[in-house]
Amino acid sequence: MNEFYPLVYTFHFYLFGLVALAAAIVFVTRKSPVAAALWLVVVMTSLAALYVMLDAEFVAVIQVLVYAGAIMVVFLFIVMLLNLGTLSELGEIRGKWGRIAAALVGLALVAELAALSRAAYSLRVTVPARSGPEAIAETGGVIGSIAAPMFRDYLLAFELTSVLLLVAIIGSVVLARKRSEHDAG
Amino acid sequence: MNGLLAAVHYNTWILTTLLALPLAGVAVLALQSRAAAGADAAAKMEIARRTALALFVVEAALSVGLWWSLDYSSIEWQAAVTLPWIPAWGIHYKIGVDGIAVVLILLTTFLMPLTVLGSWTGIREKPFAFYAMLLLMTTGMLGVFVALDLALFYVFWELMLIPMYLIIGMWGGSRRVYASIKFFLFTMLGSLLMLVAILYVAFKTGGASGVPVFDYDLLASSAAYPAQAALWLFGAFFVAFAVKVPMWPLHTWLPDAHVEAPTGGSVVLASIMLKMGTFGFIRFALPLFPSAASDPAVRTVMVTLAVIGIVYGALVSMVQPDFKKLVAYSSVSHLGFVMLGLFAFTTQGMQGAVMVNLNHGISTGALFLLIGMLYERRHTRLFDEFGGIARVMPMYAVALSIVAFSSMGLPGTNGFVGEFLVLIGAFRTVPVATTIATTVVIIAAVYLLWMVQRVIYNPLARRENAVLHDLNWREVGLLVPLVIGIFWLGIYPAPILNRTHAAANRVIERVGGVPEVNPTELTVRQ
Amino acid sequence: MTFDLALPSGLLGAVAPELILIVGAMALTLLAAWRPETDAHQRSVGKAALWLLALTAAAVVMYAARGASAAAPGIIAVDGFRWAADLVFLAAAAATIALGIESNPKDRFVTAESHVLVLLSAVGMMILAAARDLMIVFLGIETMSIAVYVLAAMDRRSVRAAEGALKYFLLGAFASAFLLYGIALVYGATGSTNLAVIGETIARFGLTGHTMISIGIAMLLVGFGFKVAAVPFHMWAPDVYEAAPAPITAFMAVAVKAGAFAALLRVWIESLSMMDAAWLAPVWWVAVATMVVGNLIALSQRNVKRLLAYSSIVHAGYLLVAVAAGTSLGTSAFLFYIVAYTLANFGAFAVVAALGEPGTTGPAIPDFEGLWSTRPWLAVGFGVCMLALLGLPVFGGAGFFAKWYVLQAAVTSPHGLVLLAVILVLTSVVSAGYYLDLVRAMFMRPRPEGARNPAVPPYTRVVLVTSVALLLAIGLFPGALATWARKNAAVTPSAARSPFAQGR
Amino acid sequence: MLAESLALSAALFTIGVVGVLVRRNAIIVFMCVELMLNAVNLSFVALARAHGTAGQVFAIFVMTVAAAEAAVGLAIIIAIFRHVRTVNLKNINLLRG
Amino acid sequence: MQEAHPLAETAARFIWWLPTLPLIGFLINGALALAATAKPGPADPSADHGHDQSTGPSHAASDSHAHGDDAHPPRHRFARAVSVVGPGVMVLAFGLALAIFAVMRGAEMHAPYINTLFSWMPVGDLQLDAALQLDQLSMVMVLVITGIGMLIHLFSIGYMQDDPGYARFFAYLNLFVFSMLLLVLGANMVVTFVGWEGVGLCSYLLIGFWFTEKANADAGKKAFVVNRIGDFGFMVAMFMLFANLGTLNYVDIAARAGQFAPGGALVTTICLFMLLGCFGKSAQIPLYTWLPDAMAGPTPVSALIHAATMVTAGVYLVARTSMLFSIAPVASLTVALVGAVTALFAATIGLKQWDIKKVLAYSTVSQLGYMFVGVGVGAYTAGVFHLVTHAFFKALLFLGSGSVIFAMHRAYHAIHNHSDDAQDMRNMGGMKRYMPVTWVVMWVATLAIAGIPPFAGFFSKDEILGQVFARAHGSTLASATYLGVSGATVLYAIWILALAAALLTAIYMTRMMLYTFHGPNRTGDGAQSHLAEAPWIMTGPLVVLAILSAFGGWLNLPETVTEMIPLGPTAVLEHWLEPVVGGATERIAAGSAHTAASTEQVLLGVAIAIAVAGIALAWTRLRPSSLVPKPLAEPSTGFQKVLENKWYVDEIYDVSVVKPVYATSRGVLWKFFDVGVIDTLFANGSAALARFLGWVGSQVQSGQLGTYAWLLVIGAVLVIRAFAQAGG
Repeated sequence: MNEFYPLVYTFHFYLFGLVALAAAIVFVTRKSPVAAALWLVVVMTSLAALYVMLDAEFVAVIQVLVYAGAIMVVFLFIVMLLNLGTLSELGEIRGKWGRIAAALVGLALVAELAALSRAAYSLRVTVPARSGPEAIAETGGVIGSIAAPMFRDYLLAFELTSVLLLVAIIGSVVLARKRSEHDAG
Repeated sequence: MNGLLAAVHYNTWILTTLLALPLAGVAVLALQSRAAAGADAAAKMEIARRTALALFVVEAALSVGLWWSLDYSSIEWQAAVTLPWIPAWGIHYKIGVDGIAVVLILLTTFLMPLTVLGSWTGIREKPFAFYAMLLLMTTGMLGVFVALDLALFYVFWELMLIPMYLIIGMWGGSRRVYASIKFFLFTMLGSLLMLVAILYVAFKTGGASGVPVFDYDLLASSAAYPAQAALWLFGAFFVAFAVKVPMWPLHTWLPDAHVEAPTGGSVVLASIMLKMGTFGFIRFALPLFPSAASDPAVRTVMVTLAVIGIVYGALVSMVQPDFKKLVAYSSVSHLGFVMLGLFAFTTQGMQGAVMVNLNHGISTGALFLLIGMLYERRHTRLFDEFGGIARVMPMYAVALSIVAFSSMGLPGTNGFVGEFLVLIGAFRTVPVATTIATTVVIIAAVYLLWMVQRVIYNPLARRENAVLHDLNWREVGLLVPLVIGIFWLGIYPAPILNRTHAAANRVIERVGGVPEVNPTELTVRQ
Repeated sequence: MTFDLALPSGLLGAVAPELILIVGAMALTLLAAWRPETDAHQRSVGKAALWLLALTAAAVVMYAARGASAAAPGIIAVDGFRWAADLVFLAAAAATIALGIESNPKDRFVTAESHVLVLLSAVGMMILAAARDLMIVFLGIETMSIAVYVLAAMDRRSVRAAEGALKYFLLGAFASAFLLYGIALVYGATGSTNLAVIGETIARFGLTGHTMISIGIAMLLVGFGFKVAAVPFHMWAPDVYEAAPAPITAFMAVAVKAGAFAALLRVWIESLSMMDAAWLAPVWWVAVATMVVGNLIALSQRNVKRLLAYSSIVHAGYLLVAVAAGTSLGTSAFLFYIVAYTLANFGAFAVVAALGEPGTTGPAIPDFEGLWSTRPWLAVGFGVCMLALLGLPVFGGAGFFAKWYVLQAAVTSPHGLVLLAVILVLTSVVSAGYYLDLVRAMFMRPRPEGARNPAVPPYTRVVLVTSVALLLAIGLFPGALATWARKNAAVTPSAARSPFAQGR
Repeated sequence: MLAESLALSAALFTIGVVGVLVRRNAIIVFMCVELMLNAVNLSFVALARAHGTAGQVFAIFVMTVAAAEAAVGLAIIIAIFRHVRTVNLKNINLLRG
Repeated sequence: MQEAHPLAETAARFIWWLPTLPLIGFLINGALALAATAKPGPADPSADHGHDQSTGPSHAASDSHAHGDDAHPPRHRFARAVSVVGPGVMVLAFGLALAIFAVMRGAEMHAPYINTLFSWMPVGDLQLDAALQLDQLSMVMVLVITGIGMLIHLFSIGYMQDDPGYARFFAYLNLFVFSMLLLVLGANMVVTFVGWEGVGLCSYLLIGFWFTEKANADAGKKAFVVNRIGDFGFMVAMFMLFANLGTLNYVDIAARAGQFAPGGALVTTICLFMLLGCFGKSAQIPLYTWLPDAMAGPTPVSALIHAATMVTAGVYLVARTSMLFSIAPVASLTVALVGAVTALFAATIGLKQWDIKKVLAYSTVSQLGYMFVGVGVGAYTAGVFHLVTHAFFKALLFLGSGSVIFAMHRAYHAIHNHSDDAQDMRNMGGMKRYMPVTWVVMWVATLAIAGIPPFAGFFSKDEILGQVFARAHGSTLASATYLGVSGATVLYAIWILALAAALLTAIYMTRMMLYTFHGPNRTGDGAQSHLAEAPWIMTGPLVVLAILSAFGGWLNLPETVTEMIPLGPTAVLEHWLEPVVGGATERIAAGSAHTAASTEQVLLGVAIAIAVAGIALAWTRLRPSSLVPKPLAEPSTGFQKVLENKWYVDEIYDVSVVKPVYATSRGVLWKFFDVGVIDTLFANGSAALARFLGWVGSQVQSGQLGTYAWLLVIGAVLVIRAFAQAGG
C-alpha cells in the first residue's frame, strides 16, 4: 500500500496528528476539569480533520457535531453543575510515583502497540482500496457510501443502537429523577 | 433357599432394591417429620428411630439372600443390571457384585440396624434428619460396592460425603465443626483428583469413537495407557482411596472425625466408610492400572506406606488418653494391614485383606458402640475418668474384652484370621516389610490391653463410676450379633473365604501377582 | 424455518424473539411512566414483564423446536446455541424480576423501570448470543451493560449503590474501550468483523503470527475478561455485587456473565480457538488466575453477597476452562454449566434476598447461623445451592455434572488441558472452605438470640423452590439437559481450517 | 497514511489509559475513556480506507455508544455526587475487601 | 492317608472331646459367672442414675479387695454347680485321655493320628484345617495337662471357696485347659498357635483375676505383652515355613524338611524365630520377666499355668518341631545355651526372694532353662521327661505354698489384719507345727527338685546333664561352630552352668523350706492361733502329687541306674517317644560315641554330690531363728540388694525399651509428627496459608477505583505481551 501522497497532504496530516497528540497530553495533565474538557475538544476537532483527510467526511462531520459538540457540552455542563473547580477537587492527580508508574505502564503499552503501525504494512488483505473521489462517487457520494453498509450490511446494528439509546434514556431519566416520596424515607 | 430366590427372580431386583429402599426411607422420614411437627422431642425420637430401625431391618433381611443366590465361583458379575442413565455421556446404571463386594454389602446391611440401635437414645436432637442421613449414606455405601460404571461409582462415592459431614457436624462433640470440615476437605481433595482421572480414562478408552467409556469391564479389559500416564492415573485414584483408607500420612482426619462424631457416625465411618478406600483399590485402582500398580517402585511405596501406617498407628494409639482416639489410630494400623495384603499380590494377602476389612468392620464397629454406651453414661471418653467398672458392669466388661481381643487378632476371633492371612500372604512377596508389620501384634496387645485395663480393671476409684448401670437389653441385643460374628469368622471363616476366592484371584491375575503356588514346585531358597 | 439474512424481512424474522421483547419493553416503559411510583404499580409492571418474558421464551422455544436456521451465514446466528442461551437469559431475567418484585420495596426502591431495564438488558444478551459479527457483539455488550450500570445504581438512597455503579460504569467503559480497540485491530487485520470471515481470512492468509491480529485478540480477551469478571479484570465485581440489591446482583452474576460468555464462546470457538496453540496460553493463565485468586479471596469474606461475588469470579474461571478447551464440547459444557450455575445462584440469591435487611449490604455469614433450626427448608435449599456451586453430586445436583462436563471438555481438548483440569479440581477443594462455611453456619451452629426469621414471600419462594428442584432433578437425571446442551452446541469451530484434529 | 494513523491511534489510546491511571476525578477519568474511544475511531476510519466504508460506519456506532455511555455515566456521577459531594475517586471507597 | 490309621476306629476318634469338654465347662461356668453378677440397666442408659446411689458405692467398695478379706462373704450363688462342672469336665477329660492312652499302648502306630474337624482357612494353596493330631508326644502332654489339671481343679474348690469370682475362676481355668489341649493336639502350627495364644489369654485373665488391684492388672498385661513378643517370633517362623515349604502341617513339614539344607541359614533363621516364641512362652532370657510378676494370680493358677503346663509349651514346641531344630545346630545350641544361662541366672535371683511364690517362680524359670538345655542338645526325651517330673513337683510346690498362703490368709483374716503380707516368708516360720501334711509333701517336692535320688527330679535332671556331656563328645552340635566358638566348648560351658544351677537350686529350695516350715513362727501372736491345715479337698491333691514326685522317675529310668539297681524297666518314656523324636535325636547325636558306663557313674555321683552339698550348705548356714517379720526387716545392701531386686532387669527394660518407645510415640510420632507436622503444618497450615493469601488479596481489593484500573491495565499489558509473543 505504498501510495503516493502529495506533500501538502502529508504535512497537514502530520500537523493535525501532532496537534491531537499534544492536545491529548495537555488534556490529561490539566487540573481543571473545564480546561481538560476544552483540550479534549481540541483533540476531537483535530481528529475530525484527520477523518476528512482519510476520506471519511461524514464521520468527520458527525465527530464535530455530536462528539465535540453535543457530548462534550454535556460534560462541561455537568462539570459546571457540580461546581468541580474547587481546590479539593483539583488536587486529584496521583503523586509523583503514581505518575512515573503510569508513564512506565503507558510506555509498555505503547511499545506493544507500536508494532501495529509496522504491521499495517504487512496487511495481506487484498481488498481493493475503495477510497478516493472516484470510489466515493461510485458508491453514491459521501453519504451514500456510508449508507450502503449501514442500512444493508449493518442494518441490525443500526437498529440496535436505537435500543441502546432507549436504554440510556430510560437509565439517565431514572437516575437523574428526583426522589419520590416512596424512597425518600 | 436357592430355589425360592430364583423363583422370585431375586437376582434381578435385589441390588437396585437395596439402593432404592434407603432413599424411599428418606422420603418416609421426611413425611413423618412433617406429620410430627407438633409432637414433643421424645415422641419424634421414637417415631424416627423406629422407622429407621424397621427400614434397616428390612434392608438387612432382603440382602441376606445374596449369600445363597449368587454363583461365587464365576468370574462374571452376579446380580448384574445394566440400564442407560446418561447415554449422551456413555454413562450407564450398571451394577453387579462379586464375592468381595457381597461380603462388604452384607457387612453394611448387617451393621446399619445395629447402628440405629446404638444411636437409639444417643440422638435426641433432630432425629429425623439423623436417620435420614444414615439412610442416604447407606445408599451411597452400597452404591460404591455395586457400581460397575465409573461415573456411577463416583456419584455414589461422593454421595456419602455430605451425610457424614453433617452427621459429624450436627450431632458431634465440641470440636465437631473443625472435625467435619477436615473430614470433608481431606476426602474431597482426594476424590476430585480421581474425578479427573476417571474422565481421562473414559475418554482415552473411548478414543476415536468419541463416546467416553465408563463401563468398568471395558476399562478393566482394555486399559492400556502410556506407562507415564498410568502412573499419574493410578496416583489420582490412590490419593482418593488412600485418604479414605486412610493410609499414612493422609490419616489425620480420622482421629478427629471419630472423636467428634456421634456413636452412629463413628460406627459407620470406621466399619464401612473406611472400607470404601480399600475396596476402591481392589475394584478400581489395581485392575484399571495393573501396570502402574505392579510397578516395583509403586509397590515399594505402597508397601512402605502400609507398614508405616501399621506400626505408626499402633504406636500412636498406645499413648492416647481418649478412648475413641485410641480406636481411631488403631484403625489406621488395621487398615494398614489391608493395604499390605492388597499389595502383596498373593491369594492369601488379598483374601486376608478382605477378611481384615470385614473384621475391622465388626470389631471396630463394636468398639465404637461400646464407647458410645459408656459415653452415654458418663459423658466422657478419657481413660482417666474410668477404671474398675467391670465390677459394676460385668456384661460390658465381657463384651469389651471380647471385642478388644478380636481387635488384637487373638486366634479364635475374626481378627486373627484376617491378620494371619494378610501376613502369611505378604511374607511370600515382601518378607521384610511383613516382618516389621508383624511386630504390631506386640504393640496391639500393649494398647488394647492398656485400654481394657484402664476402663474395666484397676480400682473402682470414682464415685460416679460406681453407680453406673450395666448394659440394658437393647445394648446386649445389639452386641450379641457382633460377638457372634467375631467368633463365627474366627472359627469358621471358610464360607467367606470360599466366596471371595474367585474375585480375589481375578484381581491378582490382573496385576500379575501370585494367585496360587503349587507347593511341590516350590524350591527352597537358601 | 430458514431465514435469508440478506433480506430485511429475513433478518426481521430471525430476530423476532428479540423484537417481541423490545417492543414489549417499550410498552412497559410507557406503562411504568404512566402512573406514580408505588409498590402496587411496580408489582403490576413486574408481573407484566414476567408475562412478556414468558411470551418471548415461547417464541424462542418455537424457533428452537422448528429448527430455525439461516440460509447463509450472516451477521447473526440462527442456531440452537442461540436459543439455548436465550432461554437461560430469559429465565434469569424472569427470576430477577420475580425476586425484584418483592425485594424492591424492602430495598426501598420501587421503581417499575428497573423491570424494564432488566428486560432491555436481556435483549442485549440475546443479541450477544446471536451475534456473529464483532460490531453486533459490541453493541450487544453495551446494551446489556448500560442497562446494568443503571440497575446497579437503582437504589438511589444508598451511597454504596452509587459508588458501586460508578466503579462499574467507569471500569466498564474503560474495558469497553479495550474491547473496541480489539475489534478495530481484528477488523484491520482481516478486513471484516464477521466471525466466519475472520476465521477464514486468518486461515487463508496464515495470519496467526500477525501482530495486529494477536494484539486485537488480546484486547478482545481483556474486554470479555472484564465482563465475565476474570482475574485480573475482576476487581469491580465484588464491590458492585455487594452494593447492588440482591436480585440485581444475581442478574449480574448470572445473566451478564452468561451473555458475555456466550459471545466469547462464539468469537473464540467460531473463529479463533483452533488457529494457534500459543493463543491458548493467555487464556490458560487467566483461567488459572481466576480460579486461584477468586477462591482464595472468597475465603476471607463475611458478607454473603460479596462472597457470592467471588464465587461468581471463580465460576468464570471454570467456564474459561470450557472456553479454553476450544471445542464444541466446551460449548455444550458451557450451556450445561450455565444452566446449573443459574439455578444455583438464583436459589442462593433468593435466600439472600429473603434474609437481607434494609439499609445493609445484605446478610453476612452470622445471619445464616442456625437457620436450619428455624427455617429448615430455607436452609436445605440454600445448602443445595452451595453444594451445587461446590459441585458435589446428588446433593449439589446439577452442579456436579456441570463441573463434570467442563472437566470432560478440558480432558478431551486437543490442547491437552489435563493440568488445567487438575488445577480446577484443586481450587474447588479450596472453594469448599467457604461454601461449607455457610452450610456449617446454617446446620451446625445455634440460631443466635434475636435473629430475624423473615417469612419467605411467594415469588421468592417460587424462585427458590424451582431452582432447587431443578438442580436436584438434573442432578439425578442430567441426560436430557446433556442432550440438549450437546445438540445446541452448534457453534461450529473453525476446526476445518485448523492445524489440530477436530476435538469433541 | 495508514501506519501513521494507527500509530497516532495507539498513542492516543495509551494517553487515555495513562489518564485513567493517574486521574482521580471521575469526570476526567470518564473523559479519558472518551479519548480512548476517539483513538479507536481513528483506527476504524483509517482502516476503512483499506477495507471499505464499513469502518466508518463502525466509527459512527461507536459515537452513538459513547453518547449513550455519557448520558448514563454522567447521571451516575451526579448520583454519587449527591451522596458524597465529591467526584474524587480517592474518597469513594466504602466498598472494599 | 492311604490306609486306615490303626487308631481310626478306636476311642481316639473322640479325641476332639478332649478340648471340647473343658470348653463346655468354660461356657457353663462363664454363663453362671455372668448370670450371678449381671444386672441389665434401664432402657435409657443416660437416664439419671441417682436412684441406685445407695447400693452402688457400697457394692463396689465391698468387692474392692476381693479375695476373702471381708467378713465371710456369702459363697457364690452357683458355687455348687460350678464345683461340679469345673472339675467335673476335667475328670471326664482325664478319663478320656486315659482311655485313649490305653488304646494307643495297644496300637502299632508309626504315623500320627490326624483328626480333621473342618476346613478352617482354605485360601488357595494354603489349606488350613481345624485338625487335631495325636501322637506319643501329644499323648504325654495330654495326660499331664488333664491329670495335673484335674488335681489342681480339685484343689481350687477349697482354695477359692470364698471368692466372689468363684465361677469366673473356674471358667477361666477350664478355658485354659481347653487352649492348652488345643496347643498340644494341633495338627498344624496354626492350630497350635490358637492354643498358644489361648493359654496366653487365660494366663492374662487369671493373673489379673483380682483386677481391681492395679498391680495385678499390670502383671497380667505384662505377661500377655511379653508373650506376644514371643508370638511375633512364632508367627514369622510360620510365615517363613509357609513361604518356603508351602505347608504348616507338622506331618508335611516333617516330610519336606529335607528340602532345607542342613545347617543352612534359612532353617536356622526359622528356628531362631520360633525360639523367640518359645522363650516368651517359657520365660527364658530375655523374656522371663513376666513370670515372677504372674504370681499375682491365685496360687492354683501359678501351679497349673505358670509351672506345670503353659510355660512348658515352649519346650513342647521345640520337641514338636525337632525335625527342624535337628538340622539347625546353631539354633539348637542357642536353645541350650539360653536355657543354661537362664537356669543359673534365675537361680541366683531365687536365692534372695522373700515372697514364697516368687522363689518358686524363679525356680520355675530356672527349671525351664533345664528343659531347654535338654531339648537344645537334642535330648528331646530328656527335656520332655524333665517337663513331666517338673510338672509333678512344681505343681506340688505351688499348691503346697498355696496351702500355706491359704492358712496365713485365714489367720490374718480372723484377726482382721489387712496390712501384713501373707506370702512373705519372713512372716511365716515354723509352719510344720500347724500344717504337717503340707510340710511333708513340700519336702518331698523339694528333694525332687534338688535332685536327690530316688525322687523324680533326680532322674530327669541327671538325664539332661548326662546328655549334654555326651553331646559334647561328638554330635552334629559339637562339630558345629557357634559364633566362632566350637560347639563342643559351648556344650561344656552349658554343662558347667547347669551344674552350678543345680547347686543353687538345692540351696534356695532348702532356704525356702527352712524359713517357711522351720524355726520359730513369726506370724504374730493373734494370728498364730488361727493357723491350721487346709481341708481335705486341698491336701488330697497334694498327697497325690507327692506320690508322683517321689516316683515319677520310674517313667524313664536310665540304664546306668538300672544296671546297678534293678528298679524297673529302662527308658520307658524314651521308647514311647521314639517314633516322634527318635529321628531328630539320632540326627543330632550322629557320630557320638556311647559314653562309657564308668563316666556315666561318675557324672551321676557328681550330680548327687552337688545336690546334697547344696542342701547341706543351706541347712547349716541359714538361721531361720534370726529372721524378723517383714515389717521389721532392714533393707538389704550390696549384692544381696541386687539379687533381691532381680538384677534390676525390669528397671533396665523399662528405661531402655518401654519408656523410650512411649516417649517416642507420644512426643515424636503423635505430638510432633501427627499433630505438629501433618495437622498443623500441612493440613491447618495450608488452610491458614490459603486464608492468609485470601486476606492479602482482599487487601488489594482496596475500594480504590484507581487500583482496579491499574490491575486491569497491567493484566491487559501482560495479555497483549503474551499474544504478541505468541504471534511474534
